[in-house]
Amino acid sequence: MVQKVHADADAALAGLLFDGMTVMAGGFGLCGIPENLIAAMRLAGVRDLTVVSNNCGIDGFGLGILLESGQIKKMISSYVGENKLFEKLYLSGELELEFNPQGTLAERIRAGGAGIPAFFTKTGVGTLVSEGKEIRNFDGDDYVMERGLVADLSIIKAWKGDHEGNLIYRKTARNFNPMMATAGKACVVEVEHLVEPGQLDPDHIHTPGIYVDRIIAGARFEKRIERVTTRPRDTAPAKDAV
Amino acid sequence: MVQKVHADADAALAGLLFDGMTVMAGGFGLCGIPENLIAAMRLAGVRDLTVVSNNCGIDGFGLGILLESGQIKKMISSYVGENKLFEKLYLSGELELEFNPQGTLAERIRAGGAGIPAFFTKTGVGTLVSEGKEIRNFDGDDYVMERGLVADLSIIKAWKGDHEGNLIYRKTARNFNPMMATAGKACVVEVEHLVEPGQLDPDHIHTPGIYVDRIIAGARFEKRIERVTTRPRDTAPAKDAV
Amino acid sequence: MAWTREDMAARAALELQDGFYVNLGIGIPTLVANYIPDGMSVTLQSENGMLGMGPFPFEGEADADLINAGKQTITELAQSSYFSSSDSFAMIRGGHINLSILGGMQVAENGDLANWMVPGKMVKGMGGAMDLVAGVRRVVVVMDHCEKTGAPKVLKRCNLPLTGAGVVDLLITDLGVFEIDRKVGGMRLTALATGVSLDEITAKTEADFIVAL
Amino acid sequence: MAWTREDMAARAALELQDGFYVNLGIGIPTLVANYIPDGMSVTLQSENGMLGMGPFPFEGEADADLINAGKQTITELAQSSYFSSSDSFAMIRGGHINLSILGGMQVAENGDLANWMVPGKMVKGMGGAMDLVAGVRRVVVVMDHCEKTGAPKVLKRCNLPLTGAGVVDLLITDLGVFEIDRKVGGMRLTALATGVSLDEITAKTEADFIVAL
Repeated sequence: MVQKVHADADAALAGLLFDGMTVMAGGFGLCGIPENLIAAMRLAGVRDLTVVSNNCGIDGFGLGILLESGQIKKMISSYVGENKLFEKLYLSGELELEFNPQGTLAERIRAGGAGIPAFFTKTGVGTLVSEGKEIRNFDGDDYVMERGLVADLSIIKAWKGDHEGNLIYRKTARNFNPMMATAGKACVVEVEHLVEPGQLDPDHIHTPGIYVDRIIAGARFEKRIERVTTRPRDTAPAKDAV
Repeated sequence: MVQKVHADADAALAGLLFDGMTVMAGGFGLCGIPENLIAAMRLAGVRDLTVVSNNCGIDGFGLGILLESGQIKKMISSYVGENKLFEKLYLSGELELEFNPQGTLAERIRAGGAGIPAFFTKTGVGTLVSEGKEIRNFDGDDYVMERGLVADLSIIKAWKGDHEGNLIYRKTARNFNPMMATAGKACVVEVEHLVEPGQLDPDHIHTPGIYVDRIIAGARFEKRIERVTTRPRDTAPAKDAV
Repeated sequence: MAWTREDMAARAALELQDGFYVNLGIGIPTLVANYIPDGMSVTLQSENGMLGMGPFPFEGEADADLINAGKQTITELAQSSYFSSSDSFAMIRGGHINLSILGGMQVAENGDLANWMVPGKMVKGMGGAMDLVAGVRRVVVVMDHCEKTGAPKVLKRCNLPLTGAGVVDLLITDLGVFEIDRKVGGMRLTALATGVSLDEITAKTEADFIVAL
Repeated sequence: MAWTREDMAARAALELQDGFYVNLGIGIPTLVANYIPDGMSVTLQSENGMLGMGPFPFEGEADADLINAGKQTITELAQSSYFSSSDSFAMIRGGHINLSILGGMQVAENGDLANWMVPGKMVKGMGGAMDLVAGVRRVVVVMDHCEKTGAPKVLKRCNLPLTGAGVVDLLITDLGVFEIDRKVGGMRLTALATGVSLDEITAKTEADFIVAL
């Protein structure tokens, strides 16, 4: 029987890492990031990484720790404003950067996993993003052709997962994780709760196990929050919608 | 307050039907079809329909009843083998038919709802399906360009839905329903269980309410089965996987 | 005199309609939520994957798994739903969101919007802004009328890199309100802020516009 | 003598490997499930939106909401999951399924497959077959070696409309087994059915093939 469950993050990544590889890392900001697997990649010391991730963590946490150790060569992201070290490395030329509109990035990853090499979108037409790309008119509107995106490895965070690799995400921690799970040649997942098959309702599974090669129960989840924003207890809730 | 809940199928379709319109109808075979809304379309007598649906029901049930009444001008489907009347109408030239590979049909509908006017797929390259379409090579393989698909109306069947239009499907009755819900200019849904907002777990919702314009609790669900296939009680299950 | 941030948010809130699904950007647009009229049902989308954003949590109840696109902690409502980033932007790109209200650096009379990068400065990225302006049915920009230096921001043509070409339907500044015909191009001044004269707004606007007060 | 349907299914089952995700077509391919070796974990995909197909239900327990791609009632297993048709074919098109075993009308020496239409006859449609042969990593076709009329079905070129061009990796007939190099083209006969001679299979095959028994 093929065993997807591994003892820890190091074991789960063993044999999958090589210098110069492309890695997709789930998460939006610090929400839903595979923090145990990122830490293990830092320890493994793999270098010259191209990392596909919407953001690049913050100084000292998330993907930020791979920036500190100089393991990242290039980022493909939509927003990197939370990270001072990022700015420094970028301005000094030590880090390459490719910006994609967030929805184009999400769709490129979804397309990569779904066997779609290219698609057309209105996003970015007439901007720097579409420069050098094919523009095409469909039914009177211009669209830009964007390519599907795949990676050598995707590292994913889910809330619950079973031994077959079926995954359920929690609230907005879902974000980029489901598409990235489909677009890595290998996919390694860390979950907060590792359960037996049969404990997840088949109608509620967000990522079917076919996409998951290896899975671990994360050793420790810090789950830092970038911007704790609260309201005092006496506020009328109706007028406080964000 | 905008009220999405309607009293019955007739009320839910009122004002949305016109001759010559394009309608997407969810379901795979007879599984997960909007049987109450189909019956109401028959009564409404709207004609010259182009219907996008994976299949066309069976004689006397599902979309088959719109064939009987001569309301369908054209079908866009992947498989219509269950329906003798279909064959008769097609061979006599009374019915137009466009076959799409099932996955291409599903993706065209998903693209239509997602603002993607065209995408490339390997499916159908070198076959009749790709004739007259653009073929393009990406990274050494040929792909055919397929267009996104939208409709004037989509009619959808879900298991549970709340007053906001949030939907949950059950088992393989999900099939084409979620994409079609996104690709109709209007979307009308019938559910087996209509519940109050808050009764569906936000992590389990398959179709967010934004896609649903009108919703009804179906008056009656026959839920016919095309091929009841069973095994006797004394069979060892392990060797009976299908 | 001119409109305050709160005044501008209140003006933007007039664009809301019952049953609308709305995406609000960071800054002044976020304040618009405070001006949703009583009895009007407006559902807020957060492009990181949520419909039905609720208020900020009470102190001590923040949930690391529940943030908005500005990375602030939020709460869920009875009608909330969660989805992936690809599903979220399928919703945006597919034209299912009624209204997007966002900030701007420059708006041109042809509806062009620049709000994501200043050449020579560190670029943080466009995030979801390009998708929102390209996909949402109606786009409202709320921004100061001029730079702090006094330089105009309502221009004949943007000189900053664009977020979207021909995408803005309505521009609300601290000095007034402009409708933009983004198909043919052309701005119409439809309202002046409290205490602002036509002379003042004309002097501070590079773009040509028709007065339709 | 030649192989029976059961023999062919048993031969096809040798293509299974532990941990494989497999899509089985209607007919003989369905029988392959009965030959999964004990202790081997194989997950069956049904393209209408399910991974982990279980056996047929007991009498009286059929569920209208739970059918396979052949529209037969089935059951779920502990590890089952459900998904939409677009997600199902994203899985297929994206190359995530290890093996597809399906029936055929004609197979050519270049790996072309025809199995969905006969001109002049009513066409039922290709269903998911074109997606499966284009997207699944390894495609195995199981079919009778000849028509009932005796006409060959293993051809130099298919004369029926194709389901896929250069898509078949392995062909199992009642007379033997052929490997196909679908990149360069070219068939290799790797096994003869019980009691079938090289002369017989050669006589009944239009395609050129290398003998590699």
